[in-house]
Amino acid sequence: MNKIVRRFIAGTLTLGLAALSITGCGSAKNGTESAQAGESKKVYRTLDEIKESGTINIGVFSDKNPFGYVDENGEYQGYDVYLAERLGKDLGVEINYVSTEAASRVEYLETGKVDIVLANFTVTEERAEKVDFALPYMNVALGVVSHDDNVIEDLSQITADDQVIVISGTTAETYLEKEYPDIKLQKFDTYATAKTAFENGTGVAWANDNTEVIAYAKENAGYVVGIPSLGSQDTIAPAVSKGNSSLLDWINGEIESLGKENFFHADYEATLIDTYGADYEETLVVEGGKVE
Amino acid sequence: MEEILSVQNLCKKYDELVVLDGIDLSIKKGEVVVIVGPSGCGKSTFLRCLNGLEDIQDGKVIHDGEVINPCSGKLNKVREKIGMVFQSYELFPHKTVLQNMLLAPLKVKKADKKQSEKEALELLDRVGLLSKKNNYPRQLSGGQKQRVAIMRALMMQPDILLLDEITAALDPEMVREVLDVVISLAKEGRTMVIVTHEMSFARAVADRMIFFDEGRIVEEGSPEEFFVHPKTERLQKFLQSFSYAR
Amino acid sequence: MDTEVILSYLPRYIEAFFLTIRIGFIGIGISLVLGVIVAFLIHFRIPVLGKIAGVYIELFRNTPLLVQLFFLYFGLPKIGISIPANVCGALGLGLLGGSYMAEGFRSGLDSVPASQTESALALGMTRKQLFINVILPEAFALSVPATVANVIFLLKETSVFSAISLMDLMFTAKDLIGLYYNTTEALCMLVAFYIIMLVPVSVIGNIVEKKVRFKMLGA
Amino acid sequence: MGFEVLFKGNNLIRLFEGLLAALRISFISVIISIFCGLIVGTLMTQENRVIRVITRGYLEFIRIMPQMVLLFIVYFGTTKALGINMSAETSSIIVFSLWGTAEMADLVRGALTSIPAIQYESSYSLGLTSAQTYVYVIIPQIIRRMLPLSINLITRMIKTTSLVMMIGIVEVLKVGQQIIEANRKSSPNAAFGVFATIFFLYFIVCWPISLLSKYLEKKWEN
Repeated sequence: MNKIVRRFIAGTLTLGLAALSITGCGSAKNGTESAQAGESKKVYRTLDEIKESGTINIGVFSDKNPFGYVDENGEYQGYDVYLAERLGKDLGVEINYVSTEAASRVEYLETGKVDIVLANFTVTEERAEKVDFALPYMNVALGVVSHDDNVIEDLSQITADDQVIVISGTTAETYLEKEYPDIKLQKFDTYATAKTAFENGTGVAWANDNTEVIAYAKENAGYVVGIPSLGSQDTIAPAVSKGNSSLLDWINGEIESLGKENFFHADYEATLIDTYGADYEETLVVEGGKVE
Repeated sequence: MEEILSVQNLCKKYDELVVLDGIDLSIKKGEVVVIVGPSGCGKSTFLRCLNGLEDIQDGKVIHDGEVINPCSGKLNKVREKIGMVFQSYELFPHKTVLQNMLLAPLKVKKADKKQSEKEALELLDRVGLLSKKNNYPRQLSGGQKQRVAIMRALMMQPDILLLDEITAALDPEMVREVLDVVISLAKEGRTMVIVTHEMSFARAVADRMIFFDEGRIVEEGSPEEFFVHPKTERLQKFLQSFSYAR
Repeated sequence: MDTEVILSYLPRYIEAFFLTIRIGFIGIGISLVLGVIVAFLIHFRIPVLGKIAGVYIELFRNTPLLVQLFFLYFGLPKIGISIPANVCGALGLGLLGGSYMAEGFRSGLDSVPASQTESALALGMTRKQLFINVILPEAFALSVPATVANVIFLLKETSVFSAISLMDLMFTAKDLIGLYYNTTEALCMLVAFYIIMLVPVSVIGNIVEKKVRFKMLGA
Repeated sequence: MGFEVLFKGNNLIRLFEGLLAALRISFISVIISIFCGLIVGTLMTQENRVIRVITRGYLEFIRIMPQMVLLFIVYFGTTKALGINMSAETSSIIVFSLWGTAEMADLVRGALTSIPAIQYESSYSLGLTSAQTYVYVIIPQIIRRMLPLSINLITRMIKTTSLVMMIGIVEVLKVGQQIIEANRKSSPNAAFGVFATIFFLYFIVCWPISLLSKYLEKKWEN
């Protein structure tokens, strides 16, 4: 019998070791949170430090067309990147793009590995606790597209065993999790897989930014945007590390001055127009950080 | 002849099991001592205590004025002077015969490569295995491997050579090849302590015979006394177990 | 480390835990059956089937599960076969696992000493009796350590299930972090649930290894 | 079917660059793992119980811990806790080396225990120290047995490097997703062509490696 006991001890030993690591990584995080709040240990780079260093690290998506993606020549393109290029030019520094994932956006800021995140980052209260959002530069509302033989015009139509397809880390997911927790969601981590699953009919509907679903219905026959706009208007804004006020203020000033030259409309026309068409320009673009 | 190795009141125990119960033995330079006895009498363990492969619970083994202590760091220095060849004739499988021979002299004695190589080739020639110098152990027979193992031990010019039942795992015709080598070493005046079951060989090569039983030396003597007029009854019974009559 | 957050995440982790276990062990079951068959085909060099088994092993050992799952879940419907995500996950795991288990069993079969086979034949046993009573048990005993390592490896491979929308442990953590950014809590719970899932497997694996080795080989 | 996307611009080159990133991390990590694995594996066979329990605990811990968590701890955790700002590639090499060392140590332990005690004893009785015994007699023998298995470790490592996209490294799978996304409108079904190519790329890299390990296994089997 003592063999079993010894084995059990070895097992609990590993548990102990692992628990050690948890408290280890736990304390590491707590350490910084309290420090962050106490401003004692600065993780981020201030505006001047960025200028001195000559380069700015900007976290963007590399696989979210048309907001942040990489074209066939390996260049970063998209609505977010267009703004990033301008911020870099006005700051007079080189831009170093960092490819981020939805789940790592905040970690990058909390460790100062990027200075700004421009990755289709929807403003929510939870996220505002972790990072500081600058003025918004785009509106986003949700939409739901469904097959034309079973058009979903109201979320109440969705029965218990129906599934709604969403992409993990998007505003649609956050909204449905909070407002309609009992709707069963089928979550995918990329646009391509979500789209293919929807076409294969594994979900009755697909909830995403309304611009996405409208563009999708326009390009593909057999699909109708039953719900063109869902829930309140959310906004997308640049984010910086918590407490990095020097950089935050500069960005806000920059967004306001860009508003005067109608920059964001130009950005829309340069990057989004061929996907979403002209008639969405007004509803989508937030010019100069002012939301109507 | 001057004493080269002295064993004083050697005791060896595995927890409660007593394997060697107070052995006293003195070995002279150039002497060939052969140890025989029933299996499990502790003769092989005794040999392994001499070069520190086994730790000892009591008593001392003194070589060249130095006490052999298995836990001391300098053990490998002692082992340079006490060579040993085992029953399973395992050579280093990933090295050729010649490399097997040269490893210890070059790495331990830091000897000159050319000189050691010349010596190795001489030794191999002596046992008729010169042609096999670049072969791998797997290409050799048991008897050939054992002869190389003996020569490998000799490369270190040990003061004493311990042979632990080196023919036990060999086919009959190979036993002859190996024992002829040992006899030639004895003629040269090599000091050797040999544990074996080959009685006729023991009689031919030994200067002194020792009979071990249940961890003690029961009888000791020259080959004639030992084989022709055994004194103790236990030795007589042991010797009879080797003769057959219809 | 905010316990209120942990409590709110708990139900999702528990659900994901059972999904991972359920699909994981079905997949492992498939991989065991497949592994034995493939190892048998290769070891005894059955014509044609043996070759196909060899290709199968090389194909599935040298490509990532994520890509295999992609074709199973998204490719097949394009040619009319649509499989629900959990079946697809178990099948993908089974196919990948089968190639690893086959390698483990094959090395087990190879290391059964020839003397065992000869002595059994010498006793007049037929080839079938020989295989079932001598070779299989001994090969199984020899391959237990590899099999245990494969089980742990496969349970961790479930972390690619997010590609086909299966809410396994890893996807739950990534999803929660993406939503609320409580990274510490999400990751620590992920580690805790992996421990609860894998430590027993490792401990039981060691016990089985010791028991089987002792019973079979007496050493 | 989506293959045409690959020939636009330097997509194909980017895929190869992504593959190169994955290979570089795997190869460096494997070399470190072989070296450290030998040491940790040897420690695992020492009589000293404390060393054995620690190394055993390390092995179980790394085997159970999901690699993504390790990546987060090493890449983000170290900056938060100690203020060190490590590059993504260094962090991933550290994590994959930690994992590789654990797997390698287990292989070494298995190989060491299968070497008959006589090899150690005949080496000691020739006067070689235990260090010399390990370096000249034991390790050369287990290397022959271990190298094929450690080569298998390379293929397993290459296949799991896709995780590093979580800390910003653009490897082959990430490049694939970028290409699919970038051509979302122009070729909606690009995913199949791209994933088929990635499937092929992984295969032509990993298959020869596993063939090499089988060849070595046969050659040194005697």
